[in-house]
Amino acid sequence: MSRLFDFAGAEGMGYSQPDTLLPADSVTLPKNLVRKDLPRWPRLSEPEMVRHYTWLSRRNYGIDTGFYPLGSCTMKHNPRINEVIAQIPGIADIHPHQPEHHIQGLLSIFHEMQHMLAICSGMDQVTLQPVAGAQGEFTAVRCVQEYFRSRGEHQRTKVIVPDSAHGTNPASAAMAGFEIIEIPSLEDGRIDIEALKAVVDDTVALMMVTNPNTLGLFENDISDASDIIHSVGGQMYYDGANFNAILGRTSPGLMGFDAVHFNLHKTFSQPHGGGGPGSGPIGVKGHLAEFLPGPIVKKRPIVGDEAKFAVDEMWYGWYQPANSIGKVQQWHGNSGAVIRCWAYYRRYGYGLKDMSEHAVLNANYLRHALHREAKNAGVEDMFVDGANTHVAKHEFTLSLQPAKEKYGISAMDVAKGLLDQGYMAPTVYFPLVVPECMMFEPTETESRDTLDQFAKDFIKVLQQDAETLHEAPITTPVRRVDEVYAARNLCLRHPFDDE
Amino acid sequence: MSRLFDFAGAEGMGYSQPDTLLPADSVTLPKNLVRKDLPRWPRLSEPEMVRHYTWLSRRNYGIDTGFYPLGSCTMKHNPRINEVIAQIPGIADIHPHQPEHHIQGLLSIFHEMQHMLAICSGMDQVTLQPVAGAQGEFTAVRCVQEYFRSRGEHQRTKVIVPDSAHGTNPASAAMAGFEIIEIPSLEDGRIDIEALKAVVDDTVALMMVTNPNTLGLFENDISDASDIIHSVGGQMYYDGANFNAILGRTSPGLMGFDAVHFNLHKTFSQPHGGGGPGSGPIGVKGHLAEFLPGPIVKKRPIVGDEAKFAVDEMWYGWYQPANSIGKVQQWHGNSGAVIRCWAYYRRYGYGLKDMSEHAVLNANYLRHALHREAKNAGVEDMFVDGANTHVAKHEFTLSLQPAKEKYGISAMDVAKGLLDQGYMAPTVYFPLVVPECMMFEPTETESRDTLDQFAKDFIKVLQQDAETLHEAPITTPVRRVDEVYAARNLCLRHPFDDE
Amino acid sequence: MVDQLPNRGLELEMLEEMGFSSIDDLFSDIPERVRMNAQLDLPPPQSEEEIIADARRLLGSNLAMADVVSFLGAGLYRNYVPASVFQLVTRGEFLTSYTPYQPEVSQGMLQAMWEFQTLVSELIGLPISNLSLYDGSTAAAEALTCAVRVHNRKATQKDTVYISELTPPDRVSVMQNYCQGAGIEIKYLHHNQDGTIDLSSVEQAAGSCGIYVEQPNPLGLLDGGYTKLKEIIGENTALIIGIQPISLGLVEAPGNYGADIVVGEGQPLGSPVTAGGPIYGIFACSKTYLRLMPGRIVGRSIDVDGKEAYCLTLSTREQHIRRHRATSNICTNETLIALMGAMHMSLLGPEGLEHLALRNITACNLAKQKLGEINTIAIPHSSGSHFNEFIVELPASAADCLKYLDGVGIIGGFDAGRWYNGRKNWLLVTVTDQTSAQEIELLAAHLAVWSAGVIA
Amino acid sequence: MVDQLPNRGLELEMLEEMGFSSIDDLFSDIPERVRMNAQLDLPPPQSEEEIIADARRLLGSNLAMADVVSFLGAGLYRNYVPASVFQLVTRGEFLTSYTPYQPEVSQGMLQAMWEFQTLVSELIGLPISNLSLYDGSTAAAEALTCAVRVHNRKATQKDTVYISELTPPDRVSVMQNYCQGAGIEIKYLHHNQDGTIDLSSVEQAAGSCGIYVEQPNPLGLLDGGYTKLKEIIGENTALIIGIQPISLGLVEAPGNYGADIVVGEGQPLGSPVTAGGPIYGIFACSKTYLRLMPGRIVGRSIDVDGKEAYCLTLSTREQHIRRHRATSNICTNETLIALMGAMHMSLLGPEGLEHLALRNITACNLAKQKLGEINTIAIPHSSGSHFNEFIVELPASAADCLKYLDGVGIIGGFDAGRWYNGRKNWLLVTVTDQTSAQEIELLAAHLAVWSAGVIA
Ligand SMILES: Cc1ncc(COP(=O)(O)O)c(C=O)c1O
Ligand SMILES: Cc1ncc(COP(=O)(O)O)c(C=O)c1O
Repeated sequence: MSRLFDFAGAEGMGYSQPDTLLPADSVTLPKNLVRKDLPRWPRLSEPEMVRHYTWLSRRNYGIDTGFYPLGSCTMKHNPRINEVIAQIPGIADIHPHQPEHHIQGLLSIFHEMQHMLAICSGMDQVTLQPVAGAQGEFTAVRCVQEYFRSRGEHQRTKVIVPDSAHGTNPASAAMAGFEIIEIPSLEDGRIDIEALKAVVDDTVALMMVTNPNTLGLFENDISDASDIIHSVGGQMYYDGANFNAILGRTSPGLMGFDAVHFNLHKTFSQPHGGGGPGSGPIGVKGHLAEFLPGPIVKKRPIVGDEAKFAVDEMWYGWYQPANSIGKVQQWHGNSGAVIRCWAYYRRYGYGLKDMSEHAVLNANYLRHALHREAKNAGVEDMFVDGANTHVAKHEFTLSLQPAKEKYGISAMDVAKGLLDQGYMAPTVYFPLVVPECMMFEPTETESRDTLDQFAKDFIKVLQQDAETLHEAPITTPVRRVDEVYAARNLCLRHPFDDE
Repeated sequence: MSRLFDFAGAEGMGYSQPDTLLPADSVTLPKNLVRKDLPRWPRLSEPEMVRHYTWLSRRNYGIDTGFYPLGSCTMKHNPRINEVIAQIPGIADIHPHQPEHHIQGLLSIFHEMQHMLAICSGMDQVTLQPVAGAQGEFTAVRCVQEYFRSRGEHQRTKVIVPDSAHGTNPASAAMAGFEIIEIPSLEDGRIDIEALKAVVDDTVALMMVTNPNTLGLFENDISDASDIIHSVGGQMYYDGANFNAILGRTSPGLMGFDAVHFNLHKTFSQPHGGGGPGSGPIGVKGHLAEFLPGPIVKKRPIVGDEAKFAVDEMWYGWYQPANSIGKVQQWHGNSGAVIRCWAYYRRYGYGLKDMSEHAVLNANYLRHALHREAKNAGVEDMFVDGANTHVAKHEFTLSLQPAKEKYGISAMDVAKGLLDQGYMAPTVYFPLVVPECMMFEPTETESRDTLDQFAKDFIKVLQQDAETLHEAPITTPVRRVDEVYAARNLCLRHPFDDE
Repeated sequence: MVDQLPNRGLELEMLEEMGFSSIDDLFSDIPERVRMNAQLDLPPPQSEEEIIADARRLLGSNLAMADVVSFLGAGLYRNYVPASVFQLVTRGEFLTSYTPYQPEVSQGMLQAMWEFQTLVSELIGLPISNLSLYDGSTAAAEALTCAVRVHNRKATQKDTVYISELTPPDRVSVMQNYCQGAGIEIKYLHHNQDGTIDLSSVEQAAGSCGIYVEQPNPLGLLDGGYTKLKEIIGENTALIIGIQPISLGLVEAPGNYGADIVVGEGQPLGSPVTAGGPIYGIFACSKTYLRLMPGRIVGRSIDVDGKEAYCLTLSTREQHIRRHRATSNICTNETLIALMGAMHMSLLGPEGLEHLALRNITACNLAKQKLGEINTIAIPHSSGSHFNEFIVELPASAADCLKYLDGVGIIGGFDAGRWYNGRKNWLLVTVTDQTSAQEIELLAAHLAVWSAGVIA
Repeated sequence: MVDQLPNRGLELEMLEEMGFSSIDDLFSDIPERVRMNAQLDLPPPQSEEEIIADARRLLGSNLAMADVVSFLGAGLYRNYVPASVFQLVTRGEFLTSYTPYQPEVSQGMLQAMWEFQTLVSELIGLPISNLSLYDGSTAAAEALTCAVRVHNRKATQKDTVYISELTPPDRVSVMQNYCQGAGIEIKYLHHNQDGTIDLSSVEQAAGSCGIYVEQPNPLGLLDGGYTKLKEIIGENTALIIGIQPISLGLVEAPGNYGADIVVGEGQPLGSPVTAGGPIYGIFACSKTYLRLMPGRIVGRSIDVDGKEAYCLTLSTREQHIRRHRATSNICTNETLIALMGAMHMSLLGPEGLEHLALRNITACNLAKQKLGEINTIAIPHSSGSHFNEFIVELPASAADCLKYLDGVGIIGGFDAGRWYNGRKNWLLVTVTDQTSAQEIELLAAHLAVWSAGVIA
């Protein structure tokens, strides 16, 4: 066990620094602001620091270490070129307040990304500012809010969210002050058009939809839903977290949406880094464009001596939308993530469709392989599809309810059993509409061999008896972690000796 | 188990490439040279390749993962800045045939390194060309050979090597065509001056000495040895693999040596990378300087319009020694390693002495701690010092002979037991003069805590019974590997299906 | 070309095994009406080499701060991130992991974040830290809404918070966006002529849910008056302090002078400026706010064998459980950048932080001194102590001055007229540990030349 | 400052515990006579930031090949190493390990090297490969001494090897150094006017221990005559072929036309040029040479449980066992660079290698075509097939031409007059997969201008 606060070397610093420009004793501070005790930080030399974090990393699972079929998270391979590009000083050492003529290259990339996302989504204008999907949602909701305010439609206080939606959807709408109308979904998580009809009226500002939905099914009534909402003057919002399933095959624009966010880090692969950073650009139809947070990038032909700074025939400049809601992040969003995603996009170009096709191919194949292996092993009685469908999109669900009932094996047991087989577990117990749910998203970057092997190993886990599985995992750095203990005995920082 | 040759994806390539500049069918080759079958290489996508090598890496032990007290190898921490510097295009993308005015910066660094090594060793001229310690030895031996030839001393056909010397010493001298005279060492591995006197005459070209010797003891009779060899007109060669012990405290020049190699990768920290690369510059006294391999870097004041290329007031240029033995590597040596070692050196400057002081401090402390813990645990009867001495230098040896005799526990058993404790084992069974030898070199970059903990864990291993230890290791990716099986059933490449 | 798609070339085999005959079959559930039939109107795919060449060309054309002489800061600070940080953070196990929903195989990141919480907690002097928010501005905004959630019941000025009038407008804009939905009104605290907070205006804020001020403040000023704030506003109003973390190597931890919530841009510790993102927002607070605070938190726990283990905790505050009643909508955060922060802090140690703070403040003092010698310009708040930056009052507009300096290869600072009405002659000059004495001399010389020219 | 020395500041405590009172005590065994009393005459220590700044300044002042237009090759070739290679090879477990003496904890590197051996073996068409020598030149030199060890007994020309007269002198120099100690005489094979090997001169080499030729040869020529060599020299003379590994994506594997030993600079696969090192030397051979070959070899074995496992094998050839009777003195080798090679090969796959070879050869053909259109210069061996490079005969010295080209930002190639007596007008122009059509046009245009000027 390597613990950071166990390192208590001599006074000094882990990496040498240059001298100060003036002697330390020349510094005078207001007396009451002089720090009395330095933070009780540990003292490590570089060798110790490197070893500590190497040790920690080896106790962590990532896509690089194995298959990561975590549904709804799109854990695809992160091309290594992206990391190289993001460290070029022309992005890493850029200050957001530098003038336009210093950063024509960067702005041209931003513009290309705005354009590409608009093309893919069928929207008219994109902003790259939101730094995560949830912030994209919030930003779009605020734009819609201001749009209605500008039209005097102050009565629109409601946002409709299907109960199968991701938690950020209602949370984001609520943060903007909307009342959340949760409508129940059909059994397969899809929109219940009748339930929708029952709640719509002119107090509805927005409906938020994820398509394919969280069960991995395409909302085939989506146009009807759009029509219904639009018929009462509401707006349609597309949660783009599942864009990986449909890119190039349909678009939110075609489905009638007015606004959309992209989880750029999912669809276009900014490494998720243990929970972030991400990037959540939004695209909107023309009527919402002037409400977007500024600045966004627009281009125009170069004039005068601009050529000496320009990267092509155009000038890329900041543009402030006229009725902007203002900012949702102080700077220009997660530019470093945008750059990585640009590199990712460039690798596919118009072939982005191949990416989503393979994502869907792999999901369907994995579903097929799991059923196939279950049949071969005679354990097909242990799970059923989470939703009855001919095809899934980029992810799918299974219900382990039969295993639970017949053998006392829960989805959580199976998840922990999979950890012992060297896999990251699929998402469990989400969405709630599927009992004992496991949600699988293999992504396009897994080979058929991996999918076949996983299917076999999944069945191997199912064939273990309940007692064995309750004990799982046994091969991991720690065994089942007591989350209740953690909550009851809150220990949120290192307890120093005097505590 | 991830096996490279199990990856058999569809035809294609793991990373996309640009198109050819002319159509493929425009290429004509002599018919008999057209390759009939492509190599049966595996087919991996980037995700698979990344995962395979990540998996492999996780089955490997490095300094970053733990304490690596491998005697005679100087496994010190490798500052990460070195890797950053070595990837600057001004080294990575330089061709050795580029003209001098393209690479003044690089040449100035080479010059600085030649100068620094000359200062540290007390030699007059240094070449950076040899790419490893062994090649440094060979280069120096060749220089000495040509030196004597130039003086008509053709009778000097012998090289004296103590039997405790590293294997490369006799091997290098033999490669140059010398007869090897091995002289027995004293019990503590030091030179037996009487034995030396008995073999010297005017047929001796060279004596090769490692100081401190392989038992970690300083050769206190070194001046006598030098005098004896010089008295018959021979030359003294210093194997610098143990430079880490004495830098700034003495020098080969002070000890009377005529030539010396540096294991730059050990003393100045080029990561050892599983066995290489390294770098083995040599330094020589003035009378040998004109025999060195060329080119070496010399400087002179700039003239004319050189200022526009120069990095300071001097011009750094290639110089070809007049009687050069020629080249031992086709280019300029392992420049990338030299650059890393330059960065390492800069961090210490005149304080390089601190480095060797801490190396010696740590070695003595570890020796002390091992004895202390043994005493505490009552197992002090299980090992003795490999050599009787008050102080060790940067490494020391223990003999496990008592443990072997009393409990049937061998040095190899203990080594394998240490692997189970999460350590790399010390060097075992070398040098041969110490029965059941274990050779410890902690280096200067280990903390006292690590040394104390290791000492405790070492004793823990000793306290296990012989049967348990014979089974060790049990926690490693594989258990004791059958080296005899490997040699008897040679399998040196993947057996393809038809083999 | 297989490249990123291992199953390229295997599509048909896979489809046939499933009983399909084409990829189209897998998309048969998309109604005709919404199908995209044309190819995406985008350029062709590129190879890795071509992409990297384009990236080098486009990003290489940007003028990086290190390419010139830069005095631009205003919230983000040039720094030096030790080489080991990049090499460790890009280890695949960290880089390519997701939120640690399965703690058994995520102990590395969980422990690292728990250690991060401790490092931040010690730095700012409060017991609780989350494991990052998006940036300093959203952290500040979340602090305001959090303060209202906690204090509104007892507040006499309900749904009201006060912020310093000096707060940069872009940051205020973020706050406004976060607050307006919750129906929170933002009022302003005023500052004295010398840049320090007007304590009488703080008195007005008593009874509100919280006040937000920055230390150093946006003018770079270290304000000794802050130690009186908590007493003035009382227990039922949150004292929220925005900090530059490096300054805390010299400046008292806000937790020690009454701060209830501390937020800030973590960037100077561990992250390059990167055009403003990804960076990470620090959010730390006292126990009072724990159950209503935003963001993920790691707790130390045990596994079934009683072994030390870490996991996410207090998740019931979060959107994935509490949905529209969550304390924040945040899901993806800035963990990886916070990890870089933790690594940087680990290498610094207490003395390293102190020295880094000293480098920053002495460089700033040297700049103040050198620029103070130019009599055609003024330093309006020169009597105070500054960290990182200070205002220079020019004889003409900062915009013009910056244009002139740009022409001689100097990014002269930030035009504070973009922040403050009527202050178009204010130049905010930023100096960090990366600024050299020669660069300061150069700026001074050019400012002297320019301002003399303007006056003449 | 702790930095790299964790025990800085703890020296006295540690010494006291051991019963010493100062560091000097630890060096009391160094006799006075040889003690260094003065401080090293070197500059003061620098911080990481200062070192990196100096490195950027000094190395940044170098003109990297990518900064200009480069046609320089002559044994080392500009290439593109995929980004993943650097990121994986710098993982600490690989980077900071030593020779795998404890196989149980070194399976990663051992397996990777065994896989490397297989990749090389398949590439060159011989069953055995070691896991790298220092570079192509030492690999070639070791091949000569190895051939003598194996064949000398039966040789009629004892202690004699033949090498192509075209072999670059720097490489020959290395060979001479390695051979002279073993008492081996190096004789030369001649080439025809068109650059191909003179088969009658090869006949003279029959009965010697081995012959060494390169494919492509140093003029860039692919020589179809090589398939006859083995028949000419017979079983008791080793056919040693030096290769450019990428060419083998198109060109027959030497093992398939009789090569006994294949050596070469591995650099184009996996390693940047790096001023010529560290790179790695390929050494592969048939079974005949196995027990007398140089360098480390990994074998697949089993552990005590019968599980697949890897370890170093056949170590009795090596210096640490056999001492002065070892097959070579090599100890430290180029494992890490060979690992980069393995990674690059893994990503390429068979088709990727073929495409890469096609990129090289078509670029070379385009250059030959474009330069061939200039009638003031000649391409003496234009009838043959070239890979990577070819000779251009100029109307004046290559040295002058290179100077002119340098002035317009082009590294025009290599002055072959430095290799071959009387060929001062020969320019060796190298084209790789990194060369663009525009760069070729540019070279052609400037060569036309220069040569016209020279003639006029
Ligand atoms: C369906 C869905 N919507 C929204 C989000 C929120 O996106 P982010 O985590 O980037 O804030 C997620 C992410 O997990 C999601 O899966
Ligand atoms: C004492 C000694 N001499 C020489 C050498 C050979 O150096 P290298 O491995 O760099 O060829 C070594 C390396 O292991 C050594 O320990």
